[in-house]
Amino acid sequence: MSSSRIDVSIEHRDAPEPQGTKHPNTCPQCDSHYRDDELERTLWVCPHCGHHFPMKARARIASLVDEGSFVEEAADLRSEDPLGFFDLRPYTDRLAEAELKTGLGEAMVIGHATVDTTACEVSVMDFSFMGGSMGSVVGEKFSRACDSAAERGVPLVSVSASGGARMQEGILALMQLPKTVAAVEDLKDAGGALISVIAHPTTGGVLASFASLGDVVLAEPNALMSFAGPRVVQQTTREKLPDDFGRSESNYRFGHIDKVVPRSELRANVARLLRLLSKNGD
Amino acid sequence: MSSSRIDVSIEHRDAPEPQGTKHPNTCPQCDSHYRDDELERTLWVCPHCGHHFPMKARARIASLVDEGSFVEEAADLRSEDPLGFFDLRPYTDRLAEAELKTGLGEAMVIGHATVDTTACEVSVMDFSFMGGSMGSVVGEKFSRACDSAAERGVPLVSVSASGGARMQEGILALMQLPKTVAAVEDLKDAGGALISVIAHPTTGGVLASFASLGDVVLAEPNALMSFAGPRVVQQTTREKLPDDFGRSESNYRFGHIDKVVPRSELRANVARLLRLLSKNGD
Amino acid sequence: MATDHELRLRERLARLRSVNLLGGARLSAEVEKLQRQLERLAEETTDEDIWRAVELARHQDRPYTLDYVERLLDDWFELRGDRGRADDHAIVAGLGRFEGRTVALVGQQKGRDIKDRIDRNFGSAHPEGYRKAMRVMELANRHDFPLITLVDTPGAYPGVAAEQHGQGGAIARSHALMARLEIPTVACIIGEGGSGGASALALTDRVLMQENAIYSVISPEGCAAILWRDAGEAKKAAAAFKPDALHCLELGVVDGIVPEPEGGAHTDPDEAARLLGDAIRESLEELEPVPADELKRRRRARFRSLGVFA
Amino acid sequence: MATDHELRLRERLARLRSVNLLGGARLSAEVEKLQRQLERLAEETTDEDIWRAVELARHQDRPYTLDYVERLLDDWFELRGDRGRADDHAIVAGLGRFEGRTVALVGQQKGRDIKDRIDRNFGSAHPEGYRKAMRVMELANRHDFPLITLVDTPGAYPGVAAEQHGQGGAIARSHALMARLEIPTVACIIGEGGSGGASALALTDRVLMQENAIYSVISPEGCAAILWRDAGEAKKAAAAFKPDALHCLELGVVDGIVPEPEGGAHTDPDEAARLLGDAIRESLEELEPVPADELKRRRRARFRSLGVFA
Ligand SMILES: [Zn+2]
Ligand SMILES: [Zn+2]
Repeated sequence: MSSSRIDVSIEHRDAPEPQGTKHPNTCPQCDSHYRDDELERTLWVCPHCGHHFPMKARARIASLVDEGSFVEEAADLRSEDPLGFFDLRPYTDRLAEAELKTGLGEAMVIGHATVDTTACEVSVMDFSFMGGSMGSVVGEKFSRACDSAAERGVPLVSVSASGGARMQEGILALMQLPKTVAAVEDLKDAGGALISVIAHPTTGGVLASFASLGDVVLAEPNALMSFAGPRVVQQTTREKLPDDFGRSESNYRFGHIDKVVPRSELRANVARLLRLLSKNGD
Repeated sequence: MSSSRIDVSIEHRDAPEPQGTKHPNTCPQCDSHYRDDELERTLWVCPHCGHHFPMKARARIASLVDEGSFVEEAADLRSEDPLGFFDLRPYTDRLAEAELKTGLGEAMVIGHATVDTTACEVSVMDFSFMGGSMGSVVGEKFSRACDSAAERGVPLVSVSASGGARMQEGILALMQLPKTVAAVEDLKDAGGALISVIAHPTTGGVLASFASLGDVVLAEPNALMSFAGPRVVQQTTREKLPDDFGRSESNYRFGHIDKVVPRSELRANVARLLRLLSKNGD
Repeated sequence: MATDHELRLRERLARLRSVNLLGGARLSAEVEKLQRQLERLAEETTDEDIWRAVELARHQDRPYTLDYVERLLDDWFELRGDRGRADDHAIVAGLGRFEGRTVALVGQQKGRDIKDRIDRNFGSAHPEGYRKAMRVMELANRHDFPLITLVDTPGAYPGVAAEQHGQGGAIARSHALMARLEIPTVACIIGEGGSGGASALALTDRVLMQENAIYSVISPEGCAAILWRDAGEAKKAAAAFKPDALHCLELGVVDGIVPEPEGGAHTDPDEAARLLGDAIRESLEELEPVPADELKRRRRARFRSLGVFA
Repeated sequence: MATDHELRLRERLARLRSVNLLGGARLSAEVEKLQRQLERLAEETTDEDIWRAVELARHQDRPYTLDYVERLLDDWFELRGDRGRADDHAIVAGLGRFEGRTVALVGQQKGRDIKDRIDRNFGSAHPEGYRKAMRVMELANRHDFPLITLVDTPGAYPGVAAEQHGQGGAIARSHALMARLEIPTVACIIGEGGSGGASALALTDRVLMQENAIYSVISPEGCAAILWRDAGEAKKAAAAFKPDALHCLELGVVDGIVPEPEGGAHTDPDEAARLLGDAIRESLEELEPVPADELKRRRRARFRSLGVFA
């Protein structure tokens, strides 16, 4: 199973080069084209129509925390292949490919940092790593983030983006739901706070576990936030779905989130919440 | 204010004679006529159509508990008139009249008893005493019933029938909501249980306080159980109300009660719940 | 209207009563003396005074919950939704900093213009509003944030959907949760304290009431319609059931009266907020040193003592 | 199918593991020996065995939650409704006596005939079902009644209303509540343990699984549709993600396998209930002496230990 691991020192060498000279990003909402560096300047929000592109974990962290304050934790955790899972290709291949493509060891990055000088723990998911699916490593990293937050007496800021549990780890993937929830409860018992930020898309097992348990739940505009995806719902019920089915704005209307926050305002909102939720006197 | 009190020894002398030879009770559902003694034999349920007539507190207690087991508590509590309230008539007159008419000192009777040999506390409301309205004495009696249940380590069986808070006691009537709820919380903290039986009608402040807080909530068929009465709702919203607006069956469908129990089965259901909710080993 | 002298007297009495509640009988002689003066004054509250309070409590320019939030809290962050079905705009809830400490604040919110009023449902909450309130109270409890509630509602909404979604049960459970909280809690009736929909947010360690607020078991119009069979007799009904602050204080229903600027809170919202902030600060400072289980015990005992009977 | 010998072995192993969990390392040598034997046997579980379990777990005559309730509990009293919006018939909850003690029982319920199936929504609950479950769990917790859950669902319902009413949040909160309970809790997967809708009722001190039940992150058809792009490859998918009891035991996801009558639980529901009752009794007897906070600590530690990584 060591084939699933990529040495961290080579990950950036093998990662795709920044495509500075092309326009590889097409806005699905207004069809504008952008280079990566153009979107980086706007936090990956379409300057034309405001569409929020998915954001890579490291870019997200850079956009949220004070420069230079982030210290990564549990960076060397890697998935095993407990079932010897093989669909059209072996799970180990898929993992290796994901690591090469994203430069990440898994679909979540955790660590501690400060936001506007307030200390916090952060856990950030990356949808580009196997659809942000939650397997044993995501579960373990999130749980360690809870413990780290509890130990430091600081709130945990979670940014989720996930298609759900990782099928290739079978029942152990499902067990990451109770596992991460147990970790959140341990954090809350220690007086800790969880700020959950829902990015597009947050579905399935991640929504049905820690992402819904924030003391405060924020969401980015138009992010899909549903337990079942629209296609499954459509196929099961044969109903015509509402246009904004499962989107942030719909979830806001139905009482599931506290605020829809455009990415440009996310950092300020998180900073305010950290000030409020940090233990008085700390 | 002593004019509002009727000496207990004379209450039954002044109470109306049982009208054994007339047919004073008309079923509102099927228009059948019954003498009191006929309806007493059927627990005040119309033998023809099943309509549940309102039941007086003492008849209710007799129908629920083991014969001879009931020991009344706080029987001598009587209302004061804290506001010197006078609408078309003085509150004190209304109280005196209610006592004369019902033979009861207030709209609630409490005491301890056994049901199928299981010990419990009971509190039973009587709609015929000023519409079962809750003033200071109802609040105090219910609270004492909670304490008595807690001290004895037995569940409390509450039967409610009330038009709401008693306007004539003003803000103090409203304060019976937090008061009775605080008493229920004290009972629950002591490990006690509350079985709430909703009889027709249970509305307003009684529904918005202790009657809704049962560990288990039962209701009689077709009992009105709503915070606002149908007339107020109609006048406020100008909506056409559903036929079963606020009735037990509607509340059951909407998830607010555990079971609709015909009066003939109420005792057996309460007995079963008492067996389940009595502390193991007691 | 009460004179300045009366108000000072009542304020002082309210404060002494609070201290007394916490500190035993040490001040009872002074409390009794003031009480006697107060009783004499209370006799002088006329039916006109009461009706004036009803009108001021409902004045269209009266400051509402968010007007006070804006003036009293820093870093306000409104929390939305009941996590089940809806976000009820008739109740606002959120976190903010009150003089340095994080607090949770929950209150009914009326609308200022007609669109806003409809959006806020005139401050009449559905069960979803009480469920949002409960969620935020639980959050406060988990984090040891004090809870401030501002009560301003004609009553919980009487509608078909509200009944179907469990209005009575939601109000009962909001009371019950407040009886279980292990944090300092302060309520202030800032306008209309209408029925169970109001008391559902006011089962607190300290219950304050603004000078011109009303707190009542039913609206004057509702009472008149039932007892006089004529909603037009509202003034008569109000005079009979006495929803004004002085009578509520006299009956032990509220612990203190928060003065308003001359002419009512709407004449000077900044000053009204300052006076409200003072009263909340004093209450919190009294409550914060008390251990959580003791707070809860006293809070329940306070409400269990309410009522007059023989 | 496992042989009788294997089953006895596994049962014994499961029991020793439980004891071990409670009593420290004292039995670890024996556990290890059995574990080795088990591993050898597990290798022999064929894809056919797994598919047979999928078919038996979904067998139309398989006993459902209420079939076990009827056989195992006295004085059963079903509790209805979420106290907010509905009574979801896909989940049943109630109180009963299990061998003398009052317990709360919660489980998904499939329907037997077509009308019943529709009424039960094929055992697929809406958020309202999980909210009812939580309400009854809280009741059990308040009264120190042990909680038994029986898991049998293809998954939580994927519908528009279910999403609008917060399916994800309800499932998350049901997990969270179970992690907080201070009572002995035992779950048994008795048929289909489908995804988060199943684990939402199975965050318990002991997780048991019937011999022919399945427990999985997604249905075989769903997995096949996504990974093989062909729902017809369900058998292949099942073979790949191994939802059968033996594999769940091996991965530490379940603590014990509850044997079924030869041929499956449906061949003899009385016997199946007897065997299930034995397993629940043993689990409860192990758990009941453990202090509440210790139960909670161990329960969380158990789930926090699940996962394989390097
Ligand atoms: Zn665009
Ligand atoms: Zn009839």
